[in-house]
Amino acid sequence: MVYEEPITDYDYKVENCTCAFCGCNCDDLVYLVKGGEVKGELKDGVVVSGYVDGGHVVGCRHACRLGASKVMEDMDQRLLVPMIRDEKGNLVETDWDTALDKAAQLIAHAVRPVFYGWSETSIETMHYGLELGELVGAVLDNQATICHGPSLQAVQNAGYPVMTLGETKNRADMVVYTGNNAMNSHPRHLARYSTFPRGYFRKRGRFDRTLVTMDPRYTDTAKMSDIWVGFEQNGDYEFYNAMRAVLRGKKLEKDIISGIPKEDIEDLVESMKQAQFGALFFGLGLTHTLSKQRNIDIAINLIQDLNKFTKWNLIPMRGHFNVNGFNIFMALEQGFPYGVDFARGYPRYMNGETNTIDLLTREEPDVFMVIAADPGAHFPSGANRHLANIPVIQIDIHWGPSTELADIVLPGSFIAVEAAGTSYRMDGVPIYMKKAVSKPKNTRDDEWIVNELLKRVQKIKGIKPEVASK
Amino acid sequence: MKIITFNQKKTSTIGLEFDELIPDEIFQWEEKDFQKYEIPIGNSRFPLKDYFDVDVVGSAESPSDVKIILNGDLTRIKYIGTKMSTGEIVANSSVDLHCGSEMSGGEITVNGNAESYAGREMTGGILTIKGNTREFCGASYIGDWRGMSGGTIMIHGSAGKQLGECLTGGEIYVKGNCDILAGIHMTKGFIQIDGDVTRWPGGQMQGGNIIINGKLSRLLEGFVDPEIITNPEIEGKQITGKYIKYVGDIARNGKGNLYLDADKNRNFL
Amino acid sequence: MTYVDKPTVPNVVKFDEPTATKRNKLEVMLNTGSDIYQGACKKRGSTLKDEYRHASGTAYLDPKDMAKLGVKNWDTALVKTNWGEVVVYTAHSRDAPHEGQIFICKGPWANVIVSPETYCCCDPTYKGVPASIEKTDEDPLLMADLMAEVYKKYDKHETVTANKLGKKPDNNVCHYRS
Amino acid sequence: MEYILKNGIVYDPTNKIDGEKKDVLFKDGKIVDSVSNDAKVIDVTDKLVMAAGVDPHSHIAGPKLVVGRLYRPEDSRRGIVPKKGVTRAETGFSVPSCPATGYRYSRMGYGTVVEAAMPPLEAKHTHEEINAIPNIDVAPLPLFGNNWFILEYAKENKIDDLAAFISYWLRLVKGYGIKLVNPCGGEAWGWGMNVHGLDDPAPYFDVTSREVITALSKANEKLGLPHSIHLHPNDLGHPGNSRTTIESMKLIKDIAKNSAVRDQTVHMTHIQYHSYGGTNWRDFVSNAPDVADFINKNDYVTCDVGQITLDETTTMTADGPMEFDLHQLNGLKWANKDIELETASGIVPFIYSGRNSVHSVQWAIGLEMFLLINNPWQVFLTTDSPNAGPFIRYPRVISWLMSNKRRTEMIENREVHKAVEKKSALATIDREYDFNEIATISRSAPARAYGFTDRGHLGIGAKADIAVYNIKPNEIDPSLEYEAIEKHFGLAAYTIKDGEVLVKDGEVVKVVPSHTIWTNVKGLESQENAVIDSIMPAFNKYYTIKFENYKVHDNYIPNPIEVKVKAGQAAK
Repeated sequence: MVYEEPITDYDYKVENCTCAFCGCNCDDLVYLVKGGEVKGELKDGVVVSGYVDGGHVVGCRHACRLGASKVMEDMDQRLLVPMIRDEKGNLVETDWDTALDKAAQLIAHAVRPVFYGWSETSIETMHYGLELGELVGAVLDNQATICHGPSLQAVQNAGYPVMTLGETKNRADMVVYTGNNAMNSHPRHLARYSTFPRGYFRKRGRFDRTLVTMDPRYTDTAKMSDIWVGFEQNGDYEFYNAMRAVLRGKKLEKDIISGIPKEDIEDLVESMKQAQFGALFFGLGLTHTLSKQRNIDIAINLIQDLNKFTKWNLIPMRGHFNVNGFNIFMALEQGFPYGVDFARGYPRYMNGETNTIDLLTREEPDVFMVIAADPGAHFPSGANRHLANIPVIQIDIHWGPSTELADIVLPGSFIAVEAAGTSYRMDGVPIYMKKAVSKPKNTRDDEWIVNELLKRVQKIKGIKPEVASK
Repeated sequence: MKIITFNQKKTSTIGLEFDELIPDEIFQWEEKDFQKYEIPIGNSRFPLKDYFDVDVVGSAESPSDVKIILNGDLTRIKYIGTKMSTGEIVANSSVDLHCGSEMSGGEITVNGNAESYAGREMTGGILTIKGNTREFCGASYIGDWRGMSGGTIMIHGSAGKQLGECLTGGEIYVKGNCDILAGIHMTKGFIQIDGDVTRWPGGQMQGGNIIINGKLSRLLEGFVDPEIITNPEIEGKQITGKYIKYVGDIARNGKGNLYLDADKNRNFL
Repeated sequence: MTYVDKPTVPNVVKFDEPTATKRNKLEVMLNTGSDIYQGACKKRGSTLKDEYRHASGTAYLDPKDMAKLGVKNWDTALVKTNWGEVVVYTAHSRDAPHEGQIFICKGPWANVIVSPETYCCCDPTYKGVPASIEKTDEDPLLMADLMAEVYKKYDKHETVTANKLGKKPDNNVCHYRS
Repeated sequence: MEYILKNGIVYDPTNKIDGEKKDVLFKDGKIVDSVSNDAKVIDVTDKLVMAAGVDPHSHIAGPKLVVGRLYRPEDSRRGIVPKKGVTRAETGFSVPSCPATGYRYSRMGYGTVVEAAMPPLEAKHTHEEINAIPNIDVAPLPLFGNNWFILEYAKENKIDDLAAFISYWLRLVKGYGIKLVNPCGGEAWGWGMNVHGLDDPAPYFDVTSREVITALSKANEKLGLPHSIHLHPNDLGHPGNSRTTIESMKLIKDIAKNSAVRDQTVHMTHIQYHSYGGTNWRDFVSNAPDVADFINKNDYVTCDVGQITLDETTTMTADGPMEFDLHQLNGLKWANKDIELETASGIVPFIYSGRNSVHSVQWAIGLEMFLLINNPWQVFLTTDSPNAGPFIRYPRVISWLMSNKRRTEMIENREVHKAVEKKSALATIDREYDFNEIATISRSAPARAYGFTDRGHLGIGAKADIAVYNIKPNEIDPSLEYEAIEKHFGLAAYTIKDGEVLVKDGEVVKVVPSHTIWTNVKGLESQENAVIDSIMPAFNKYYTIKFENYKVHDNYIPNPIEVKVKAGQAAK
């Protein structure tokens, strides 16, 4: 790694900013801003309230590689003007009114519209999105549908023994990562919350804790662990089942279960029982393999069993910074976490029927709106191929794979840097993410865009806005 | 007896929801009622007559006198027979999701394949699928620990994953093969699979019986106390053959029984 | 700042590995997921650039598998599954050993070949997809070219490269394959 | 706008109006003594008129609730109502969605609800949910009983610092009063343990529940908050816990009240769960008479009941260890949520069944509490929603209270288990509530206990929060017509909030945003700053969130009702 000089060429600092990358939502970032004019209060070079108008972020302290890369974005690919695809298939720049009107027309006349995304925008934006969805009878879904959806289903089947991350920091003496490579996907998770920090009851930090990684691959997280359990691919369910059986006092019959010698399983269970406070973090390694939601289901049951002996909790390692927020928001507004279908005037939630991937592979949707998400980069081709048949509306900040499939592109703004908003951390702690700098000219806040779409659809449907909005 | 025949005119890629067209609701309907009826498709309703010609023959005093016959490509017809309590439905093609879900009586015959969630939360009646079915056949609604609690599901083909999830009663018969985790979380009831099973039947089961007459590839550690039983009598049914009987899933303190055909599964002995 | 040309990978492939019998084609298990290079590049927004092709369009192999195939770091290979075919780079996996498994970071390249089957649990099968990998001379396409080539939303011409989708299931009621 | 609510039979216990036929006049959201000739007349001749209901203890908003909704889609599905007119779709039975919560309270004629447990760290979340609930005003009570800073203050008996801390924190998280849940038990649950009784210390902190309750009560009176401490004592749901309950109440005996707007110095919540005798579930009996007797003799105590309604419900409380025990008992899916430095919580679905002896006796204990406490100003109507049953069952509870016939019927027809006769005295009590007492336990008394002077009654100047029911008090015999009582209390003829008709004939006709009621203590600024400076090092070290991002920003309370309190001075 090349050594880089610290950044000194900046004018202002904005402190306690929240990182808008992964579910860790680290809220201790310091943005170094150059240029612009402070709209608010400035004290010793630190912006204590308000934001910097016209400035841009030149540096970012405390962030990990991922967080820093997101804040220090690639301006070459930033979407700055609304665009509409012409007959030749080229995206042509246009004005906001034309783009919004066309999008509103598509949404208002759709029979099976799907609004997908939401995980990288604020709760405030979702309010308008939900209202729009309820108005037109759309399906609202977020990225949970391709990442932690099975976890939520398992939660619905088995329960949800969770904690906030500070509990791990202050109490945990055993930390288990399973099916997750935190060092790559949540780089500060170990450092800030789980393993390294010095907590109230764990004054020596890392030395007071045992770190276990369960993953078929010897990942970067596994390399840092005290114990690596490399069970076989797709063998998760059998492995946890054996652990539960051992916990109930059963002697294992087979010598090797899911690639792990039975003595090792027995030792592991014993040490998990002996821990004072255990924390299990699970990731997509469990949700994407053969028995999907049942892997989590049985892992949750294992944690519940362990609570008879000592204290164990778990947290799903949510990927996007507000993916949990959407689930919480939908649950509090309409009772179901994701994949909610409003087609019949009331919410329906049925896995395999009202989820984006299933809808796309069944070729049902006739209008697809993507907001703050990238199906082009994350959906399997079997689902994306239907996006080639239907109009796609994209609200995003960068030109990405989805832009290649989009017919209308609406440039949004960057929550937690250029716009403020609420997000929910992976453990459900709400954070108000503040605005640090102004957004590029001619882009709009996501909140404004979705509200504007709502107003225009209301107009097409002949509904007075004040009647419709509650 | 009243026979209502739906002959398809046009298909739709967006699913048609048939939950309102069950014998309980339409036993007094005449052809003109079907002419007027609008069927939910996506977020709207469209005239049923655009999609189906409906013939009504005979008359019915009660829903139990009704027989509904569906002809055409039904692969986008959802919720056939949902919540029906009596009468008969015959679907002469493969059907979409939720066929016979929450039904409490009557009879459904699918002369083709059925998509997922067939017979979900059934409490009674008979659902016969002549072809294959997919996931969550005879399962519970997501989150509920009470799944199918009565009735019979007869699958002549194969079944997908998580057959009879959270089963709390009733009987499921599969003539073909079955994918992973059949009878997961089941507490009562009866599952018989005549074909082969891939992995882990009976995961976390607490009660009930699973009989596998084919070959099983992998069994969970939670199944213990194997013993050989010949011609067992299970839930009043006399089964012929030699079986290995397991008790499980002890990982969840379960007391269910899993019977494996002893000849085809020698490797487990 | 966080720009890299390509991810840092070890380079210890031993072609004289005694167990490595040279093969033209390997049957492997495909896993996808994220790593830090892919994450950083994607979220920075540099998806049109060469960096993304290297960060995301790379199959990470066990060195033994690389020896069997006879590929070096940043050679190219064609990965085929039931759902499509795509050309990617090959590189030495940082998580080795995992013989018989390949890892491709999530992104447009991996998407072509993963399975959309959700088994009614909303999540497609991103991991544990049976695949084959063979050496090729073609270069992986940049993101925009790949999207145009594979999905043909605006240009319906026939495929000219090796990247293509598999046959669409003729009926969307996917019948259980026993 | 001016209105005359004409010829109703008015019950307003606060103003000693007991079933008088009179008009209620209101203008611009307030009750007035005269209106002009332009006033709109709403004819409610001979119908029952009361102030809108005040629910003193309900779980309707917050992280626990959302976990409940998120992990019980089968419950959400039970209560689905499609969107209609001005209302959005409703979901949920025991854990309804936020809009449904507002509509359903409105339909029952309620206007104010106290959200009984708000973890300060996730207060923003609670406020977001309050904003999503329409039509009712909500006062959230932050959880303080297991907060590390408070445990330290209580141990060292630093009441002044504690008072300054509470005052600052109430402003920080926009809370209304002090809620304690299983003091020290929540902290012990951090290690998978619990405390038993008042003198079992929390591990490591070495402080007992006795010290915490006393310290917080002293701080509460020192500040002169409008509500007393709101205590969920230790040992909830354990056979034989009535001793702990009575001991807990005794602790407060000598602490002088410092507020004119309320009568009590301690509010004991869901007392039904705390009035158990016996030593295990087999010899479990009702000890309601002892607890009721103590309350009858000590007027500094109020309580709400937490009446079991014999439904399938979702139990949720900040009492984490108790919920784990419950999960061990019924084996259903267990959710738990530990909040760093502050509290714990747990959730388990539960099926209360009349066929079960324990559940039936619990049902009887609740009713005994209602019937054995003589002064209706000391006992309030709750089901600890959704713990003992969802709040939509209040009308049913009212019908039980008003009809001895119905209660006897339930016991004799075996709608409840025969154990009720053996293990409780319910069958021998024939007291029946009248409308005045119902109005007291469901509006006037809770409003008084919370120091709400502007609601819970129909005096001049009060908010025009009014409920009208299709019941003719002078004609109906509630003892016989209990079904009609249940039906009509569930669907108000009119619910008027701030002078606007929100419900007409049981249908929601107007949707308005809710208000958040919070307490702002003035006059301790310098002490507060000193306390904050002293705790800041620990805060930065042990919380995972920055202090700047901890507070509830003003945009989370768009419609505040700020109750200003001058520290140390009794409010008028």
